[in-house]
Formats: sequence, C-alpha cells, structure tokens
Amino acid sequence: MPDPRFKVLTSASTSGPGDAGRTGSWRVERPVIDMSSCIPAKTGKHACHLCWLLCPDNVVSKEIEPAIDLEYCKGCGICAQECPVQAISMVPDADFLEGADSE
Amino acid sequence: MQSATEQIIQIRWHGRGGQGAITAAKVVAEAAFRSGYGGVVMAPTFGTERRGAPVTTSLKISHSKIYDLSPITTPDIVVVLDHMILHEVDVTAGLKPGGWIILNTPRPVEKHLFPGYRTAVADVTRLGVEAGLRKGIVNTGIIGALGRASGLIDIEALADNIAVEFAGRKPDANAMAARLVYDATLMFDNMGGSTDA
Amino acid sequence: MKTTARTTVLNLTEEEFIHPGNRACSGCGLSILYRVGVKALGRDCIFVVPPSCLTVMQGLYPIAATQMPVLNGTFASTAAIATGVKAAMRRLGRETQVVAWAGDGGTSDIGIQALSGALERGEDIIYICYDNEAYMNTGVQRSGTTPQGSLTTTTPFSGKSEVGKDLPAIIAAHNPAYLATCSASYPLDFHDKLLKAKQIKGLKYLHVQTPCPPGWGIEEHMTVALGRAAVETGLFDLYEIENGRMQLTGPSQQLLAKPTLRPVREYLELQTRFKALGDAQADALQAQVDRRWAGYRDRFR
Amino acid sequence: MSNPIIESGNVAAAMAVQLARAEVIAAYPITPQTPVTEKLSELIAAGKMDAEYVAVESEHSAMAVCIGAASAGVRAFTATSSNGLLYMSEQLHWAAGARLPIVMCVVNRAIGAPWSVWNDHQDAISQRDTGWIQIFAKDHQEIVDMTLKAFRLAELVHIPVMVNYDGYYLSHTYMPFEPPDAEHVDAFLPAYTYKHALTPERPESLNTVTLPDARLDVDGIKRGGYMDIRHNLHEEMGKSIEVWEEIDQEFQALFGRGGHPVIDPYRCDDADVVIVAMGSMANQFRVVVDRLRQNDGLKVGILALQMYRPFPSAIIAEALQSARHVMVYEKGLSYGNQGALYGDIKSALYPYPARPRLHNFIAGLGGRAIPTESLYQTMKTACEQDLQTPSAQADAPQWIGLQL
Repeated sequence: MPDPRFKVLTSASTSGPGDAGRTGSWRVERPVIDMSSCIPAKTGKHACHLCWLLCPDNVVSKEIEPAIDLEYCKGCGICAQECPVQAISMVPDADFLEGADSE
Repeated sequence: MQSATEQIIQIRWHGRGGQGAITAAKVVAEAAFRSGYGGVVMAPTFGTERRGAPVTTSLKISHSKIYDLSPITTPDIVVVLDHMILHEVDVTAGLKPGGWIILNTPRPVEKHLFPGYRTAVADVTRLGVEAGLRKGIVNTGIIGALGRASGLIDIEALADNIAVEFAGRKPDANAMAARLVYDATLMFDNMGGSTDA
Repeated sequence: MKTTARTTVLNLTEEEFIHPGNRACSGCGLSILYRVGVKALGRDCIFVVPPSCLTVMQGLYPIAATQMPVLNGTFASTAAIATGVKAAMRRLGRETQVVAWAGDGGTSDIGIQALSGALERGEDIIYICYDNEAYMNTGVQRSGTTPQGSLTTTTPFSGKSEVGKDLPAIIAAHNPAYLATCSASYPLDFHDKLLKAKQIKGLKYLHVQTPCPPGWGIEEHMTVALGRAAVETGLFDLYEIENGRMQLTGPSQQLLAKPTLRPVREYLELQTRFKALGDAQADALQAQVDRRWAGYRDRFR
Repeated sequence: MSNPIIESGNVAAAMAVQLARAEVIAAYPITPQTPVTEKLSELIAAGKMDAEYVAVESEHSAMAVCIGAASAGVRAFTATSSNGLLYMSEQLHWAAGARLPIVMCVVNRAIGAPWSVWNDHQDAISQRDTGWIQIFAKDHQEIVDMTLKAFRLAELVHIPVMVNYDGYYLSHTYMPFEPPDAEHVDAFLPAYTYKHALTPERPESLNTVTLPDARLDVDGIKRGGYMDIRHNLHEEMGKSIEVWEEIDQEFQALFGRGGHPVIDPYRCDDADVVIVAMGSMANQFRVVVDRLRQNDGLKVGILALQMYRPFPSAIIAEALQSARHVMVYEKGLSYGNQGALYGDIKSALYPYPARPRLHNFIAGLGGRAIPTESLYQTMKTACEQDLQTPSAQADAPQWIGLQL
C-alpha cells in the first residue's frame, strides 16, 4: 500500500458515455426509419436488426421498432446503406433544427 | 578506527578459461573467511575471454573488510594452474620481491627458478588423477600447494571447503587432490636455498 | 473439427460494453469490430492497447469508452505487455482473458518483434490486429500492410510501390495455437472466431481487415460495403489455421461454390486511395487473385 | 540472523529478489547483468522461488512485461546493463509516468559506440530524467539490502527504483555478505497491492491519452491534466528521500544494518577537502583518504552518494558546508558540459552561504582501470597545488588516466 502522504496521481479513467461529448452534433444527415418498411416493425417480430448489428456507435436499439439515439448518432449512414429493404433514409439534419419549421 | 589500509594479501591466479581458477579462488576465499579473515575479495578477469584463453583471477585476503576493489597489480603470490602458461604470460609481473610462484608442473622445481622469488611446484595433474579425478582437473589440487607454501590457511580448512564447494561433484576426490598435492609440494627459495622442510 | 452453433444477429447479446459518444470517426470500421468483438470476449478480460485509433477511441482521461479494464502501453510492446498481464493473472490464479488489440503498424512494423517473441513463447493471449492498411491514427501514412498502389500521405503521387506484407503468413510461420482472418464487415464471423479463440490455450491471432473511410477515401456509409467487396472479390480471404491446417471460413468458403468472383476493380474503384493504380496493375492484381482462387478451388472444393 | 556467505554481486542481487518474493521476472541477457537472470531462472527451476520467469526477446519487452505485471498488481523485477537500459528507455519513462513500483537492477556498464563491456556509470546517468529513483550500492551487502529496501520504497511511493551497482567490480566480484533471513524480510516487505490494478471487477483504463488541461470525470470530479500528473510525480519523488530514510530505520531495527541511506560520509567531519563519488569507487576512496591523512596530514574525507535521483540537494549541501574544497569523481558525464554529478552538486550548493570550491574528475570510463595509487596521487597533487583555481577553470573536468 502506498504511504498515505502520497497521492500517486495517474491517468486511470473510468468508463462513461459521451467522452467526446454529444457526438450527434458531428452529424450532417440523420437516419430516419420508415416503420412501414422496416422488417421487425412491419412483422412485429424480432428479425433482421442489421442496423443494430452494424452501427459503429451503438446508437440503434434492438427493438421491434428500432430507435436511434440521436444524442450520439454520428450520422454515418451505414444503417441506411445496409438496410436490406431500404427502410432507412438519411435526411439533412438542418431540416430538424429548431425554427426550421417556422421559416 | 579501523584502518582501510591494513595489510592485504594479494593472490593472482593464472589459468585458462574453463579450467576452474575462479572456483579455486572462491574456495580459498571461503576457507580464509571461515578461518577468521574478515575481508576477502575475489575478482575474476574483467573481460570477454573464452574457453582456453589465459585468464587471471584476483584474490585479496585481509583481517578486516576490504574497500579497495581495484585489480591486483602487486601480488604477494601467483598461482599458475598450467605451466604452459609460463610461455604466454609473464606471471611474475608486479610480483613483490620474495613473492611466491605456485606452479602446477610435471617438471622438477629446479626447472622453474625465478630469480628473486620463491617457487612451489607439484605435479597437480598427476596427483589429481591419483585422487580419483578426471585428467586435467587441477583447480582443487593446486589449492593444496598454495596452502603448503603460503601457510595462510590450514589444509583441513581448505579441504573442507573444497568438499562443500564440490558437493555432488566428487567432493572427496577433490579434497583428496588438495591433500595429496599439499604433501607433495616442493618449494625452492631462489633468494638463497631450499625452504623445503 | 468441432462445429459450434453460429451466432446470429438475433441471439447476439444485447449487452453493450462500449459507450456511445466516443471519439471514433463517423463510419469507423474499427468501431463495428470492437463493439461486436467485445460481446464475444465478455467482461472477464483485460485489453492491452498500443497507440492507435483505438487509443483515441478509448477516450481521454478521465473518461473511458470501454467498460473493461484497458492498459495503454508503448507502441512496440503490445504483445510483451500482454505477456506481463497474463503472467500476473496466472500469479493471481485468474482465468481472465488478456487481449492485445493493435493496428497494422503496431503489429506488422514496430510491434512485430514483441509479437514474434510472444508467439515463440506461446503466450496464452488473444492478439487482434485490426488492419486498416496504413497508419490512420497519425493521418494515413504507409505501413507494412499497405497494399501496392495505395495512396497514402507518404506515398502521395503514384501510391506505394511495394507489395504489402502478408502478416497472417508471417504469424502462421510461428505456428500459433489459432490463427484467423476476419473482416469488420462480417462482425458475427469475427465474434464467433473470438468465441473459439477463447477456448484455445496459447497464442490466438486474429487479423481483421478494417475499412477506414478517411484513410481509404470512401464515404462513411460505405464502410461495410467495402469490407464485403474485399471479401467477395477474393482480395481479402477469411480463413482459419488450426494445427497447421488452413481452411476458408464463412463468406469466403461460400465463394468456393461460385464459378467467378466479383472483379477486383469493383473494390478498387470505390476508393480514392487506388486512383493512381493503373490498368496494368489492376489487371495484375486480378490475375493474382484468380491464381490464388484457382488454387483454393483445387484444394478445398 | 543468517550466516555470511561469499558470492558474486549478481548472485547477491538475485538472492535479494528471491527474498523479496518478486512474482514476475522478465529476463534478457546482457553482459555483465546476465548472471542475475541466470541465477533467478535456476532458483525458479529448482523450486526455490515461486515466480513467473519470462524469457523475453528484448530489454524493451523486459520492461513491458514488468509494466504489464505491475499494472495488474503483481511484484515485478528485471535487470539490465548498458545498451539494454537504453533500449528500454521509452519504457522507463512509461513505468514512472504510470507510477508502477518496478524494481530493476542495473549493472553499470559503458555505452557503445564503440562496444565496451566494462564498467562506468553512463548508462544510469543517461537515464536520470526518466522519473526513476536511482540508488547506487558500494558493496554486496548494500546490493542485497538496497534491493530489498528498493521494493519497499517503490511500493510505498509508487515510483520505480533502479538499483545500480558496478559491472565486474561488484557484479562479478566475490565477497562476503549476510543474506537477511526470509522471515524478517517478509515482515519488512508486505505483499504488493495496487488500487488501480487491472481487474474486471473495477475496470479502469490506465495511461489514457491525457489532455493538457484538467477535466471532469464521469462523477463530475476535476482530474488533473498531464502536467498535474507529472507535477505530482516530481513532488513525490522529492518526498521519497524522507521515506527512504524511514525505510532505512525500519531495516536497521530488523537487521541491524544501515544508518546512511542517502549519503555515506567517511572521515568528513573535520575534512577540508571532501571527495564525492558513487558506487564502488567511493569505497576505494576510503583507502585513499586514510593514506592522505596518515602520510600527508591532509584533512580529507569521502562522501559516498547512495541516492542519485531524487537528488538529495539539501542533504549534500549541508554535508559540504564546512569543506573548503569538494572533489567530484564520476564515471559518466554530460558530453559537452561537465560531469553530471558535478553539475548537480554545484547547483545544490548555489542557495547556500558557504560554497566550497568544486573540482571535477572523470575516471574509469569504459573500464579504464582506476588504480588506487593514481587516485592517491591525483588527490595529493590537487591538495598540494593552490586549490584557489578560478571556478570557471575548475569547471572543466579533469580526466584521470588518459593514455593519449
């Protein structure tokens, strides 16, 4: 055990989300899921879930209606590219900015 | 206060790489230490010598702790494990006047006279075989000659330490070699006649 | 050979071990690999990571992205640090997996001495090399595994003139307990190879081709598509070596049934890094792939 | 208490590591250190020591293995010399920055080029700024005792410790020493535990990339940046001198040896001229001091420096306050400047009222013999000369025993 007079400062990190901040702000386009095409949403059964599997950032849920955590989604679009039924489209984030509707 | 410049007996060992001069010097160091010499320092050649090449080992013996680890330059005694080394190395280099040359040789002592020094010889190679050792094991035998000529350490103390050092490696034959050589050692004082008792 | 039930997207654990909001680039191939791979490793493991994109992805002090212990170490010593951690685990009587996770530069160049030593000693660790085929963390410089013709910031005009090292072959020459090649685009294949590696004593080496959008000059959404193209064109083959025996696996094995593969140009043309590659070089590459696959067909079909 | 034995310095070091119950030994051969790791492998193979022996492929990896093991909360040891130490230089900085209590014996040897297997101190001196604690032994007893105390120190202050001893002069030389008995060592040196040890139960990422500035952690607590972490290393290295002294007292109470852990003065009390040296040369100077006092009536003393980093500036400066002249003899230097130790001593004296005149001597590089007679003559000449040399001139080191 170290001597109590010594602090022994080291770079020992503990895990937590958002080390890089809210990485959703990196995004230019956001994925929008058309639940009428999405296989699990449409069939009401767990199936496909490729968007969950292939998401680099762990922001897609493995639910019947997949949800995307836009707080952290970097908007890479892999989910849209890999969706076998093209249920996901990438929509400019600017369209969703506050005030965008009121213009 | 104990003086660091107290008398130190300096012994230089001449052997060949692999011949066991270091082990022999270590046995003598042990025996000296157990016999009451509080200061012993044994230092092999500081180098990259390989098997067969002439090597030296230094042994310093004193009644008090030795602080000076510098190599021996003016030995009181030189121990030569193989008389052929005499053709390659000046074993008397730095040897103090009247100092001992302890030599393993099959030739009579008269053939190894060094003016101004004393010589002790024995056919350590032959006596080693007689004691039951493989031919060429001379490092334990020569300790007997050193003990006889120098009178520094009792032969029984030397033989005991040989047996301890060589535990599992013919301890009795090695100790016997030293005893046989002790008895057979012939000494010659080239400063004025035989000292052989 | 023992067959194990393959993991599917449906039975893959939902438990996540990597936090979102980390510093990986958008569309990072390593992120897919890492996120799915650690699901196979589980919580009883310790990572050893040299400087690499993974170091950055791990987070900046005092926040970490990974929920498992990670030891960041010097560039050249990954396999040796892992050796030390594993030795400590043995001392502590723990079965904890020690997993070295390094990039291609950290493995094929600066880290190869330590890895070779660990291989020779047969250290009981898993070593994963995610090969994005250049020094991406420092801004896309050529590495030992960078393919011929590839543009990097240190091969800026006509691309790398030398052929990239066949790192798995170098590892295979050490006779590791287990060797597998994988692709970030087939994360479940990687996952199951890790499950297998966990059951084997000795050094397990997994070499994973890992597309990198900024380094390869591809759009972010194309990461998975590119890795798939590399496999489907026969440029990057998925295989395992166990007890000295090589066997194509998963998607590559399925390609054996096909009379022809996708042309390598389909893969090359998707990336700006190959834009200096001439027709002759592309043809030569195609011929090389064709020869290799002809050999595979003779051997495995 | 155990009986004294006669063995080489390298075996003495290995015995201390055995007594310290080091658990992971990383080993790579280099002359003149090799017998340490040979002996440890023998002890482990013979079942006399319970440890993991990792025969690594380089010194860089040797220290990497120690870093891995110590990060996981296990006591680790390695030994090296010369270019081997330099090859692991990057890892030395890493081990110190990570605050890992690794202990390493460095059997001091000259650095190439050209190749030399013989002794000097340039290897250790060149690594003085790595953040390692550096201590120097003068004989085999000190090798044993210092190595044991080094483990205790390293684990109390969480800074790695380098135990230095002279190649050949100590490593390959046989002399008597007393190995402490295992029971007392166990009482002196409790098991190593580390609050940040790698474990899945309390996962942490160690040595994470650290920003220049402080940053909040996941619980909102402010954590320092790189500079704060490094400042702490510097501060706590300084405080290690005090802990080293306390450890020496504990050791003395248990084993009856010690009392001079930082500096070891001999006949310095009334000395006009004080010699400063490290390692076995400091012991050699005792003989010289005795002769100068006895034959020449010169009031000379020798101050052996046992702890080189952290540099005990205040302790040294105090010890030199009554000297008129200080002669610094060293086996390494900062090329293009002066002896490294000399520079340190000069700077230590600067804030003090009494500043003895300083003289710098470089000796024994690459194993060049340092005959006791030459030390005696050098000192005699220096003392007999007008020692009031202007300091700028005295700053240039005098090289002892040059042959060209």
